[in-house]
Amino acid sequence: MIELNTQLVFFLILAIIAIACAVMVIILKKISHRVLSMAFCFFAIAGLYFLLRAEFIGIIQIMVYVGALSILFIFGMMMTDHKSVGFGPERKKIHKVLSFIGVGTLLGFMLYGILGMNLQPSDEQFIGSAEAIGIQVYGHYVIALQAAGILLLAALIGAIVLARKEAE
Amino acid sequence: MVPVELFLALGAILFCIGLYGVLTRRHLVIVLVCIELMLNSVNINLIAFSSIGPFANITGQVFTLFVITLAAAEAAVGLAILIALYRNRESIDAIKQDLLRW
Amino acid sequence: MLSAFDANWSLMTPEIVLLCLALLIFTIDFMTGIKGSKPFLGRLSIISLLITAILVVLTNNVSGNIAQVFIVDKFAMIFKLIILVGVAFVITISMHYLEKNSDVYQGEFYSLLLFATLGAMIMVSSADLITLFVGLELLSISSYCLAGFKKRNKKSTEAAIKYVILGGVASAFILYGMSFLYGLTGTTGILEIGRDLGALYDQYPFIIMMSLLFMLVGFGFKISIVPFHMWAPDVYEGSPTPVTAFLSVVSKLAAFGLVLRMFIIAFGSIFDEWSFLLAIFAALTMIIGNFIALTQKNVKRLMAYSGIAQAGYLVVPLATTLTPDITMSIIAFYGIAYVMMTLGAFAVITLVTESAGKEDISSFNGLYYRSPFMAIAMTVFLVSLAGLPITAGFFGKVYIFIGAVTGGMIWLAVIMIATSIVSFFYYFGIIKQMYMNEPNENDEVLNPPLSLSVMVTVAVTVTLFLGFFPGLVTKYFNSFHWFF
Amino acid sequence: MIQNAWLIPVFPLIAFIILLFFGNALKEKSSYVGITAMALSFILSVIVLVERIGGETYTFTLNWITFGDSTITMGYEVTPLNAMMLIVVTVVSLLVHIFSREYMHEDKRINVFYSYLGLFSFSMLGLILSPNILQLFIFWELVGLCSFLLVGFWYFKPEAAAAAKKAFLTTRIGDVGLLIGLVLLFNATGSFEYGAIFSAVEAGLVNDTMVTIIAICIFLGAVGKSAQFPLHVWLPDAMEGPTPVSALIHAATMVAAGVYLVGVMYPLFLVSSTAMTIVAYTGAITAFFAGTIALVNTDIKRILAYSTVSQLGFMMLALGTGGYVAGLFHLTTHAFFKALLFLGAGSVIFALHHRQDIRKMGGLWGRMKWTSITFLIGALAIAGVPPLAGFWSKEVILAAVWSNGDMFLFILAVITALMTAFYMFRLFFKAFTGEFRGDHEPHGENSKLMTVPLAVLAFLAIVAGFVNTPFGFYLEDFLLQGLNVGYQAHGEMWLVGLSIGIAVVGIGLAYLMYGKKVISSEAIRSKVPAVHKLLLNKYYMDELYQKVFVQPTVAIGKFFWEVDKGVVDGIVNFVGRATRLSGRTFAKRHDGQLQTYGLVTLIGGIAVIAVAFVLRGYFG
Amino acid sequence: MIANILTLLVFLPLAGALLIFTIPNENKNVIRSIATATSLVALLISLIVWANFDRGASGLQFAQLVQWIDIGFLQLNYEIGIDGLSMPLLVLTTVVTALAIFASFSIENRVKEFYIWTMVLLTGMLGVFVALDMFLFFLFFELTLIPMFFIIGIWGGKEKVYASFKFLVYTGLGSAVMFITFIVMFFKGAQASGEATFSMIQLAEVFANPANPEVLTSGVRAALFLALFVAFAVKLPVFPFHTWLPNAHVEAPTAASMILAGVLLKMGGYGLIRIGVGIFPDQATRFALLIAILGVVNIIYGALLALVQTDLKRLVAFSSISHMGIVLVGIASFTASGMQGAIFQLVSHGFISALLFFMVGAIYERTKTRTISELGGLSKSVPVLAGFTLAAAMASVGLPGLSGFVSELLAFIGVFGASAEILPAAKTIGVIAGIGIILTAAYLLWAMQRTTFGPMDEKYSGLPDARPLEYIPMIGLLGFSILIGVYPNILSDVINITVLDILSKIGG
Repeated sequence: MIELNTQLVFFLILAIIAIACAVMVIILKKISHRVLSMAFCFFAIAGLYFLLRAEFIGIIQIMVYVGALSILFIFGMMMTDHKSVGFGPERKKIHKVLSFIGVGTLLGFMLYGILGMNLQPSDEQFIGSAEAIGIQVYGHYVIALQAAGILLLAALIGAIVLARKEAE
Repeated sequence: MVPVELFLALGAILFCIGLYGVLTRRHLVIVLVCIELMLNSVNINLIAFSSIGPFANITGQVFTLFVITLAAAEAAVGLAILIALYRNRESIDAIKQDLLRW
Repeated sequence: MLSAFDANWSLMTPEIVLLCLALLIFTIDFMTGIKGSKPFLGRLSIISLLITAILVVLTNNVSGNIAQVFIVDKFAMIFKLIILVGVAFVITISMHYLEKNSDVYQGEFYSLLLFATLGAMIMVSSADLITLFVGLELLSISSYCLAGFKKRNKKSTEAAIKYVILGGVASAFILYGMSFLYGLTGTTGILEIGRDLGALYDQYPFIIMMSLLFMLVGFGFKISIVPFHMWAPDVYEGSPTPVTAFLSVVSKLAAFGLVLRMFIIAFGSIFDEWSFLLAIFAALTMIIGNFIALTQKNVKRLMAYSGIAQAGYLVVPLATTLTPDITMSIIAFYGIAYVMMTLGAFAVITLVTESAGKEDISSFNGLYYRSPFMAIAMTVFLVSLAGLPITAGFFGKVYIFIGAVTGGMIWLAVIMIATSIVSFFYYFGIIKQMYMNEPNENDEVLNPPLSLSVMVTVAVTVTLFLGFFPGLVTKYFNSFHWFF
Repeated sequence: MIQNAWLIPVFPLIAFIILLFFGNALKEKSSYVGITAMALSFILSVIVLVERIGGETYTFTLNWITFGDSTITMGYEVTPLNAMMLIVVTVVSLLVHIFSREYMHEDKRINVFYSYLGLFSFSMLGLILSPNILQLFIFWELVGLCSFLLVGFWYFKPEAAAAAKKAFLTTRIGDVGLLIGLVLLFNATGSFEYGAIFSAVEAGLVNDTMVTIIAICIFLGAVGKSAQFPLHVWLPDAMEGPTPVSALIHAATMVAAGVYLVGVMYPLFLVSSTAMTIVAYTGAITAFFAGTIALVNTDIKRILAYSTVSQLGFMMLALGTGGYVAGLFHLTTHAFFKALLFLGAGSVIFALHHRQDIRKMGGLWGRMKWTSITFLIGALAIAGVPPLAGFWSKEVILAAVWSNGDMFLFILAVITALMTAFYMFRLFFKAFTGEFRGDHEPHGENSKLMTVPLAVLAFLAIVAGFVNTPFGFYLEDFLLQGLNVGYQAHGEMWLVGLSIGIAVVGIGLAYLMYGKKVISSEAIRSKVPAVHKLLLNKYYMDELYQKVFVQPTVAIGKFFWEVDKGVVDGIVNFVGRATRLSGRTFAKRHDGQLQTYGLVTLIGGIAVIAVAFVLRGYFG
Repeated sequence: MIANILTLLVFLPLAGALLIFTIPNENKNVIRSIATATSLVALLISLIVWANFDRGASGLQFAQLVQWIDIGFLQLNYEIGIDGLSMPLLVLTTVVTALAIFASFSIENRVKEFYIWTMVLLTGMLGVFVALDMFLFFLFFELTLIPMFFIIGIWGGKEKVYASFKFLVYTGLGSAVMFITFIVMFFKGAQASGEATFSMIQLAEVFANPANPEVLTSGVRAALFLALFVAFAVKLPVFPFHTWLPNAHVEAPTAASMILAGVLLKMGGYGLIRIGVGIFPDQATRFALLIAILGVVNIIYGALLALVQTDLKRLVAFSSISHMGIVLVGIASFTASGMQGAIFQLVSHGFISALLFFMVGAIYERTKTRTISELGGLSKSVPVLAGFTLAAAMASVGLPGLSGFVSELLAFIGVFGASAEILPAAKTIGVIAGIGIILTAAYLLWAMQRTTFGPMDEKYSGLPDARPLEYIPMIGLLGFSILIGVYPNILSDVINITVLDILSKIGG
């Protein structure tokens, strides 16, 4: 039996917020509300990171997801006409049902696995510092870092080329 | 301490919600959002393991950093493609993108 | 933890050189205006790739690693060579393609291709989940962009959006699987994971299998095996033809290299648990890929299904009980054959479809009259793809087949041969169009550019040479100790 | 000279080859080539016979094929029997060659005709010279081929084409029996050589059942070739060929080969009494049966054809009842007088512009003197009027049948002999006496080229019998040299009387009905219309075969053809179509919706994993 | 020179093809002459081989062994050689091909390609008959597939595409089965002996070794043999795997039909004897009854179908099926004569069917029809052609003096002399086969009655008769048929020792 303590309470609140916001992302009608609930969801997740004492990542999460990505999506939303969605023929019901069953099965499968894992509960919590992350990133994972840099460059080039509006 | 399984379960649930969104939402921006959701569930896993997993260490957080980078890049590219698509088709409805088939 | 600071960084020379050259090309592109025909960039790219390839060969005696993150071994070397040569071919095809399609940004096109190549090289060389993943994403993101590079074209953008969304989901699956792998081992190093996994499996069988399966879904997507292949035909059809070639050959083989390293090194100790699964996927892939290809009229789409089927053949050795070295010899041989025959075919396809302005199979009508050389070359490629002697494809299949029989998977081998026979229908369908139909009314004699002719010649020569003397290559491969 | 006996068949072969290559240039001159070759053969045959009578003999062999430890040889040998046969064949052939010169001169393809004749003569002579039964079979088939070619000589007539096919096919049935017989024989005795076979059989190396089976199989060959019941149907139809051909092949030589075959294999038959009985009964039934049909037929050549069938049956009867010499003797004499009759008929037909219906003839006696006289001699000979050849040979046959003791056979033989005399003279009276009933006046007697052969044959028909009379059994002594074929019956006086009586009664009856017309044939006919109709339609044998064998076979063939297209190939095509169809079904899942793709991927993945897990037992 | 003569022979046509490749399309006559010359030189070489062949010696001659591919567990050798079994077929191949090339001069479009493919085909066929390494055998076997596909597909008749694909895929499937079997044999052989080899000779020893029963159980061997049988049955073809043949034969151009019927089918029979019986003598005898029954079914079924055909060429195609049944019956008897009969039949049918197809082609070229009911009276319009057609039909019927008779005779002697343990009901089978002979006569003669005989259709008057060039294949093929028919010893002394070798393994 899991002992109810402060951490758990926080966890539960944040988890419920995250799940609720995630669900709202897919069920809300207005597109702007959806993006907003996404931001809240990410925010809740950032809270979880703090709970796990991964503060650096938590901050990054807020900066990148809640900050940058949400704005990006809102830009994306605004640059395309949101009215252009929702007209015309709806997808067959069977699609949704099958998706639900499929995803449900998958979830059951995953939860069955996760909850049946029986991990030894670790008493001590590992607390990573930004310095440790920095040493790792610039040391052991320096190749990945460089590659990520190129990745961003490539994404940049690609995004510019694709999104650029040329004179006809 | 909260057991790591709960974090993992949360990750699994978010992952599946994201997946369901990808599979059923017509608005392609939302589809991209859902992908971000799926990637976030990965991050939850990684952080949870990194913090209170059986072999807790810093690597998980490093991994998360890269995942976030990737997610950002992918979102950017995705949106760029979306915009190009919109210019071509006047629509970002997932259902209408069916020129290529059979 | 091993330090990366005092590692032998010379091991990365080819990658570093390629990166520099790629950036150089990108810079040159900046300095020569936004648009317009820039064939010199193509040539420069090819030269860069060849320089890199030479560097790869020159460093072939060195094997080692950088902090167990980046590994240089025979496996990496061969796959890098395949990738580099493949990309060089793709760029040759692109040069012709871009000449006909001036609306594509050329400098960016080549740069992205080179970045993707770099990603592929990192992928096949990395021994760490993070590096591996970043490499994969570098390749993928470049590919997403490339698929939509003909941005005025509705099909191209549609292909790109499908690719980016499904690809993103696939990445999420891979990452999700990886997260468990990391969580249970506490490390991202493949070698370490491989060391610990056997014991871990006894402890957490279900969760290990789950993470494996999640990764399999993602990797299966990248190498387009059934039932994770659904995106491939659409994306291949919509993308610019050179990109299709890139995706179906380089991208696929690089991903395959990744899969191999993951499954043989990381999951090697639980081989019995996944081999059967892979065998089923392989069987499905061969059957469905070949069956659907029968019904295709669009040549690029047909090649997509053909590529799916070929991926199925490639999975067969992985699913059979062989020593890693033999598995690798088999796959590497087929990989080389695959590069040659598929890219050769794509070169001809590009030439023909760009001339006809449509991608229907009927654009091949009477190719023999219009360009006998291209028709004959295409015949060689198709015959090789169909797996008939005396071509590289034939011997590659024989090799796979013998491996499967030796590994006790006769049923899989039989499916492989049977579906190859089915593939006769569509491969020879194209041959029929070339030889037995009259040319369409408006078709003229084709004048392939020199570069393309040279490339096709090389591909034909290698295809036939490997068919005649496979021993020269296989002997060499057999002397390898593939993995670090 | 006997060592060079191989030249006898080779001359006509050379003629054949010359005509094959230069025939078109030679045209009518072709006949000279053929006649010369045959003349040479004839001369050589006479020499060989003389030397053989003088006791010389010669055998030559050559390895033909080797398999395992067995070697089959080919070659030639001269025995009393084949020395005699050589004469018969070369004489008739030579005369037919000469006769045809005139008979066929209007035909543009006379060169082809002569080349075929050459090939036939070669084959027939080769058959006779064969030292083993396999070689005999080879030539046996070749004469069949020649028969086919010559019956179908006027291929543009549909009847001729059909008749040629029928002749070949029907004999082929017998030939397959023969082939099986000799294969069995080979497997039983290890050789095809006559001597080796007989010594093995006599030594009891082959069990009795096997001997009987072999003998029956071999006899089957003879049945086909000699047109015995029930394979006789081809011979009357074979009359579609030119008349000289009928005389040569379908009267004198080839059809007698069956009899010759039984004669050659006689020691084997003697071992099996069952086989002998079958031979005897087949012969008797055939003789009777064909005789009855000949009673009512109206086509001059077909009457002769049925007569031939009947006479061949007679020979078989003789052989089957132990009359070895009798059968072969009749073979010889029959060859001469039947050739004579056929050539005579040919002469008539030629004169009547190729009309063959005896109801449209009559009164030819005055118009064609030589033909008429020689035909009468032939008729008398076949009717068995002494001292003509037919009398002597028929008399020994009756003796053999009588001594065999089976009354049924004897009665059949007597009735047949009676019928023979009757129908031959029915033919004679109808065609040669009375008023001319045709619409085209005959152009009178034919040239010497045609009448001289008739005369020669008439002479032979008269004298040939003297080689074996109760006053001197020269032939018997000659043929039985070194052979052990049992006791040969000779006629007693009452038998001689009986056979003279039969001839007289038969001829008399015919005279009364068709010469004097005292008895009305119409009246008899109207009394038993069913019988008449039955006979006129040849017992409906053709129709029966058509219904029982030909049509069902074709029907089965058609059925299998449908099965082949529908089922056997249908499955193949179905597999192809099903593959394509399933491909299309799979392809339909690619409906362009990226979310469908995701769903298919998800569901497919789950399904495959589930299946694999179940198969591998992860869930249990 | 003599040592490498087989290699020279096999690859000479390939060289010819390369030479033709360099000639411009327009020089049709040059191309034709090169093709003709190449095929004639090949013929000459094969005759030299024939002349130098030691008839008295058992075992392989002109053998050559070069290591080709060697990678640990996989060793492929270029191992060739001939014995009494392959020698006649080698000559058959060169003869029929050379004559088919003479028959193909009427082809006017895409001459160059045609001869290139023909030359490649020739290499493939020759290779099949000399290969002693199963892998090499398979390579050559497959090498015949593509040229024939092109030849049917480009120069064929109305339904050429269907026919070419059917040929390709159907016989491709056959080869696939063969290939699978070869690999499994290779693998099992390696398991049993520890030595990985594709060599037919070595494998035969491995499989015959009684010390290997654990790996090579009777069941395994039976399965392998049956799989081989199916593989070769497709090519031979054996009912019910025959349906590709009528399509392919009917649509193929004359020369290709000649080669197809004359040589290609023989590869099936050859493979069955060489590999099926050669490596699995025990299994071959075990399934003798099955083989014999299939043989008889082939004979009767083919003949019945031929009987009702309306297309002359298809009739000839079905006659091929019928005749191939004799090969099976001969093999199934497992006697020296039966086996020799089978080989004789392979050779003999090679000449005869090629001739028949040539005749049908020549008639079609003139009358533009192959429908039997539309022909008739050809003896009048084209007497020489009609004569040769008749001769060919007679040869096919099995008339003595022509080669068909010898093979039938030998097969009959074999089947009637077969040991009851190996082939029960041998006599029944023999008698049914005998009925097949009658049926053969029936359909061929009926066909002749309706085509060459009968009244001539006016529209066929004035058709040109045989051209001088056409005499070459006609006389050549008929000549060989007569030669073998009249003096079979010319073949039997070559074949006999090899046949005895094969039979000695059976121990019967």
